[in-house]
Amino acid sequence: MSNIISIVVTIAASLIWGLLLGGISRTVTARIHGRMGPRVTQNFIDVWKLFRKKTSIHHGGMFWMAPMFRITGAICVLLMVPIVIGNSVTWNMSFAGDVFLLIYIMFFGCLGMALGAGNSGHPYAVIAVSRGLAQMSSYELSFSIAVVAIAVGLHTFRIEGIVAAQQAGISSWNIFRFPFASAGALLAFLPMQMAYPFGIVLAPQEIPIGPPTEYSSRFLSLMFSGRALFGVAKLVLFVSLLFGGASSWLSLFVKTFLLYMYPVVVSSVFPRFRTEQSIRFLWFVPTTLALVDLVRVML
Amino acid sequence: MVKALAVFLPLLGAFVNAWLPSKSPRASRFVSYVVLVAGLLASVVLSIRLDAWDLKNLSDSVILSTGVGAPPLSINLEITAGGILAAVAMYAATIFSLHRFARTTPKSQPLILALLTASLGLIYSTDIFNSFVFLEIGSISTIGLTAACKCGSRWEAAIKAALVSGLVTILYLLAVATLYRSTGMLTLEALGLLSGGSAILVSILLLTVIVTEIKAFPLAGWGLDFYQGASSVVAGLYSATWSLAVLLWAAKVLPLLPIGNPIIYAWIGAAGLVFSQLAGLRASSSGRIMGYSTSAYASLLLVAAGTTTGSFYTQTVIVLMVFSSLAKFSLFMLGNPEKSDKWSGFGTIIFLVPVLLLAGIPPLPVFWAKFAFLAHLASNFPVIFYTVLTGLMLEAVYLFRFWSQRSERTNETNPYKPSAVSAVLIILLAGIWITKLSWGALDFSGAIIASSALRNVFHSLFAIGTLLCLPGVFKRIGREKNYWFWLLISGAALTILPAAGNGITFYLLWEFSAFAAVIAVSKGVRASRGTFWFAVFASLSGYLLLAGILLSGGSFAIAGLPAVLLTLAALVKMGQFGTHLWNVKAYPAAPGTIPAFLSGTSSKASVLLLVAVALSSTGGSLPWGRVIAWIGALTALTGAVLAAMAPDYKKMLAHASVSQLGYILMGLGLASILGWTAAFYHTIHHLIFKMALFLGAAGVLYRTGTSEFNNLGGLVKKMPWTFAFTLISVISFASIPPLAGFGSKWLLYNGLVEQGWLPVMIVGMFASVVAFLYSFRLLHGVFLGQLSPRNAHAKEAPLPLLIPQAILAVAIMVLGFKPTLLLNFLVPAIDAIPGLSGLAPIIQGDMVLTTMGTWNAWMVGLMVMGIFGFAFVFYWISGHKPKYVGQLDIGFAGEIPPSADEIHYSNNFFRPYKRALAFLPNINAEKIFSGVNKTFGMLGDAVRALFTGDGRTYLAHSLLFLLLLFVFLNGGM
Amino acid sequence: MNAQSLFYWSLAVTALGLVLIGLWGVLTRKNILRIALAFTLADTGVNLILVWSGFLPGRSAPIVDSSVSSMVDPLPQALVLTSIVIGVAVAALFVVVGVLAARKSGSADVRRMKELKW
Amino acid sequence: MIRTIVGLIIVLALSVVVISSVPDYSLPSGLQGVGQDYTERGVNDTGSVNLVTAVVVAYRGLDTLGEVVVLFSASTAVVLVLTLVPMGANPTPSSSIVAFTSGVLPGSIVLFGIYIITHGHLSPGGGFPGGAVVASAFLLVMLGSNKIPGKSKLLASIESLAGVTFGLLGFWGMMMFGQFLNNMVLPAGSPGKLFSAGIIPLISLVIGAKVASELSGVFSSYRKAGGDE
Repeated sequence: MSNIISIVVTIAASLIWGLLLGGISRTVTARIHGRMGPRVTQNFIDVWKLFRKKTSIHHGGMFWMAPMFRITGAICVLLMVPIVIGNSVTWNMSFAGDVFLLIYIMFFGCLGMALGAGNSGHPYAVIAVSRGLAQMSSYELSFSIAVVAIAVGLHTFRIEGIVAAQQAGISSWNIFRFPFASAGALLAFLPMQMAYPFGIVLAPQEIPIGPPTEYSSRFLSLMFSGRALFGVAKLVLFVSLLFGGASSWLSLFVKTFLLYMYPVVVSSVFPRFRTEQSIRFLWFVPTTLALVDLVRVML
Repeated sequence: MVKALAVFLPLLGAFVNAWLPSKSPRASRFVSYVVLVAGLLASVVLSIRLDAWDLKNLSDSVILSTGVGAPPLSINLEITAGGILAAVAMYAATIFSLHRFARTTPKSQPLILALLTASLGLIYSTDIFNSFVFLEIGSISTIGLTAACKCGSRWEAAIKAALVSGLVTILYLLAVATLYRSTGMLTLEALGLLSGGSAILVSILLLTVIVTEIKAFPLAGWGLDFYQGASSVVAGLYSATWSLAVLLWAAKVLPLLPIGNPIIYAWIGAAGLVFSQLAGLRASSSGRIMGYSTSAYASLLLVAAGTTTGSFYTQTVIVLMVFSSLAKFSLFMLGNPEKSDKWSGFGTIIFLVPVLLLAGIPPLPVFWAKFAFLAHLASNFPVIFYTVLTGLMLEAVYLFRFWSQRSERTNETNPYKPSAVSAVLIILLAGIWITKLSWGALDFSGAIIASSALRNVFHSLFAIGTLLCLPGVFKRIGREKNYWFWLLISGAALTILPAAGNGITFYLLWEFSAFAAVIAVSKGVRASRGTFWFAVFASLSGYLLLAGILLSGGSFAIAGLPAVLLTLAALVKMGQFGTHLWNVKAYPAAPGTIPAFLSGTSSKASVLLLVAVALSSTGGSLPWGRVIAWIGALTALTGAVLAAMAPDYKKMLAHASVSQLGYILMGLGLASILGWTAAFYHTIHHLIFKMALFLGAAGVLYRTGTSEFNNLGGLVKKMPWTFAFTLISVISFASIPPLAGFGSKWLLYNGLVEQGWLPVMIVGMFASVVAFLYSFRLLHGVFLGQLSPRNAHAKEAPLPLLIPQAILAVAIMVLGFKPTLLLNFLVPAIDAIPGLSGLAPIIQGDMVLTTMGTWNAWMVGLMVMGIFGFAFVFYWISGHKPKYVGQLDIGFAGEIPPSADEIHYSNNFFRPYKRALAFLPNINAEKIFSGVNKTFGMLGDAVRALFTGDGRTYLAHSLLFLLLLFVFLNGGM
Repeated sequence: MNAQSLFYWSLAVTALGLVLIGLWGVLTRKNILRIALAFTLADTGVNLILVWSGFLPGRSAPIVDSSVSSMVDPLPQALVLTSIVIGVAVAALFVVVGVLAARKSGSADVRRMKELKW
Repeated sequence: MIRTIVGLIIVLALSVVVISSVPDYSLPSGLQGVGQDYTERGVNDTGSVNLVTAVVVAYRGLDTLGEVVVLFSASTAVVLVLTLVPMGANPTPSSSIVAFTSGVLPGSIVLFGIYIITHGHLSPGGGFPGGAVVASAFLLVMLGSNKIPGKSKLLASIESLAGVTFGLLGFWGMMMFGQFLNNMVLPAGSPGKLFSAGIIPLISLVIGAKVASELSGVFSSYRKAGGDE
């Protein structure tokens, strides 16, 4: 029972935290640009407003189901990661799989999203998907090398195991033990968060908001929520993998907030790559970094 | 009396016919048929009396003595059992072809009968001068028939034959004079009495005569020109009678020549085989191709004469020569390819059977002889074995090209020419007969794969895979022809394959299945290129398999080189390591459900082979397992990239298939329990999803008639079920939990990490991510996006295609949620194999544990389905129902989009990715293979420059050959 | 080497010479009819060799009317009879085909009969 | 030029080959092998005084049958091939000498030929030479005539009949003695007589007829296919 409560609480808290982080990032970006920006709570208002819309359209079954795929993928990732180290109730479903499962289940939402975009029949949406998949296949390379390097280095594929191995002080954090792999993973984190210079998927000037171009009303609301949840899930995952996990709720919030700010800040000062530039950069720079640690581990 | 009738009846007929045709063509034809049929009956009676049909004692004979007294005073004809079999074939061929001559040139009947007489006399003759007389009758009749036929180059063909026959006469008579002066006798046995200088002289003279007459390289020039220039009917009759007789006569004389060590024949033959077949690659006219094939068999005869003796020699020669001659006969009887046609149904088979026979494919008669012969070579003369095998492979290439080009042409020629049909029937019957005789060599005890559990896995995979392809066989589109029979044959052979207990059984079933599949592919529309490549690679893999089996002494108890060859055979069959060319060519060309069968089911035969090799060499480890794993990983990656770029649905699936097979290699290469579990799991999984995908593709093709992405899209509205099943398969092969595909990756990665093969694993992981590219491309390109007006009429795929997909989709779900059902069976079976390293995964309920990882598929499945179901139901029941809008009703800058086709983003889908890859050198398999092709072509051109077309050059060849032999023999003494 | 043996071997050399001249002609002449002629020459030479192989100087034809010991070998004579007839037959056909081939290609030059090659 | 030299080299090399394989340059002392046997048993076995004929027709009768077939095939082939090409133009008239001779000589030539054929087992000669002599008479007639010879059914009939007879004689031996072309199906008679030597005279006759008709057929075909068009 406590497990189910924990799951519900995890989802609700992550949703709120995710939407809030989104609002903060909008404000921060605006301030860097010298604007006031919207309110911090603007994202909550958007989601609610969209959810309440009376008229909505759809383009077919996959269009209909795509947001559900999206949110399912996000929640699954979230539930597979232990949230707070000390509190095993918040480990949710993480017993059911290891990092491999995590890596692959992250695609669940992406694929659903892509299918919805495809079903919408809008060329921009599909162009964005084509770019997104191309880019994803590139950053997943460095990300998975980094994860494998860390997991092999620590002799476990289980997230709990990886987190547990980092509990001996800050110096035992993987970001210090595996600096190159971490650098690679952190570089891969930027495109994961669609941050500039890798923001080719949502590129508003070229293909207005990308895959969800055709989405509106309740579907869009679900999609926003999914994105927020997925964001938090990724943050928790990165914190667990690289930054020693969260020993308490407070450290969780602090660590995820700081980690979240990293792409926001980077994003607002960089221009955008062209697609092939982005792909090539991701193939060579972060991959090489992650490989260094992999070789170290193998030796 | 019967003896005399069997030999001399045609002669009487010839004499009678010299008078009759001008009187009454009818009567003369009647006389010809009567003497031929009577002679045939007499020969059959003799053959039964000699017990020739069990092919055991082919040297048994009856003597037909002539003249006064006994040899050496008079001449005997020795009717051997082997000879009488050839005679039956000659009679039959003459009977079959007579109506063609009787209709066009009735006056040529005496010549035909004289030719037959000469052929019979030559194979029976035991006297060297008597042979000469028959040789001359044969040459003259041939020249006469050629000059009288109705084709443009007849004079030239005839004059070249005449030139060569003139030279042969001179050389032969010199040999006769030398022989008589030295020994005082003219029987063939007298050759053995020669010694010293005259022995050498007679040997080189006769050997030159023989090599020239049987048209073996390098003295084949005139024969090639002759086959090219003569009309097909004449060439056909010639090859079934005279050419065969000369070959058998040569087979009789060669062992008697006082040449010292007969291995020199084998060397002339083996080298000649390779060179002539190289040149054959460049031949384009069908007559010339047959000429090169004749040359190949002549060279084989030389090899046999040099390496075998006794009844084995006789058997090999008789079976090889008689049936190859019949095959050439039926090919020629089908007419000129330049006027020939794309035949339907059995027409193609009538054409194909002889081609397959010449290429030595089971169960056609030549197969058994070739197998035994090559086995003998492999164990005694390895270098000659390799040379011969190379030559045969080259021959297979041009034969299949010949077939594919020829079956492509169109016209109204009737393939059911009685002559050709009857010859093919005889070949088939003989195939059954010889197969029955050789049946004892087969072994179905399953000894190759000792573990019955693993054997059963393969048995059921092959059976189920074939069965699921069957319902859809009648849903053919356009001009696709009926292929169900060949599918069934191929599938049946595969299903038996795991039970094979020895090498020959395995090889037989393997080839049987492969070439039934080749025929099935050829039934497609414009399938000739695809079939050609398929056939070439199938025979390449077949020859590698053969070499591996034979070098390991006919069994699978092997290590070292044979194991490597067998492994290569499997890799070629899988399309790994650059050989994917055939998959990419054959799958799109193949009709209906055949690609599903090939990719899903048939490709697993190579997995079986690898498993067999691994089990029999060193207990589970493949030779160079790490290399194989790397090959698998790199193929997985390149295959995935190529699949993402493919412009065609079926082509993409072909690339994807090759790519996915790479994972099986990685698992098998590991030689650990986890690796093998992963390999078997993925084998099963690959069968399921790839069949579902290809069956879906078959449905799409059936309804839309196209498989190009540019013409597809938006079909989800028309074919929702096909889409659903395809989606499930795609999610599965993209390894996304909770469907079955994740399991194979999880097991594989755990295995790779356990053995520390991290670089392989990284490449594999990268490949699996690239797989997302093509998986989305596949779904979008066909089912999503805008529906083209072209396909507005499309309907859901027919049920015979849909139901198997549904079954497979359910299997994916079940395997995805409850992989332990399978693992509980697989893991103990694999754990029981001795020699595999690593630890077995531990299965606790739904939980699977390795030393480093955990996986609870059931919980993951519940979680995903729970959350998805909750969101779905919540959205379904709450709030306002969304309204469906048309496909053109999209946000398009406030305008109405022009047309569905223009806004469907499909062309050059992953262009940025391609651009990002631009730094790589642009290598592709097709270029490499066309480079290989070009190189071989250049070599072939260099060789065939020898055959200048000038008759005198051919004479010079013969004389130079004679001089070289002289130098060689004197140097060797 | 006595006179008889010199005579005996000079016959052989002559015959061989005919064969070789014929072969040389076959290899080098361009005109198809000359090639036919060269073949006939070589054929004659071979036939002589054949006869020679059973020949013994000073002996008579193998017809039984005197003592057996003074006969030459009958077999080569029988063979050569056959061989001559065959030579005639071949030459007859060769000439016909040669003439017709020449007519087709417009000249008797054997080098121009190279439609079929490689 | 190159061809001439290469041809020369080949031919010289061939002569070296042949000469080098001669073991010694002595005279053979006497008959050897089957030659000796023939001279010893020939008359007894066959009844033919002419041993060459005995070998040709009796001992190696199969060769002779084959030889007949060779000639037969060649003539059939020539006739067959030449019927496929256009007929020649009218020949130029022959000179009066030829015309006259062709009227006078043929009779005696044919007579001579028949003599040679029928005495093949007694004196030099036999079916082949005799047949050729008879054919030369035909040739002479043809040369002397100004007409192109028409189809001769007679020739074809003789040819066919002779061939069939030859074959049947072979089968006769097969039936009587189990040996194809056995000579002794007719009595050997006393050597040196015209009606002796078994079936040898019969076969000589058959061969003579056949050779004569075939060669004549070839000549007439040549004559018919004269023109250049």
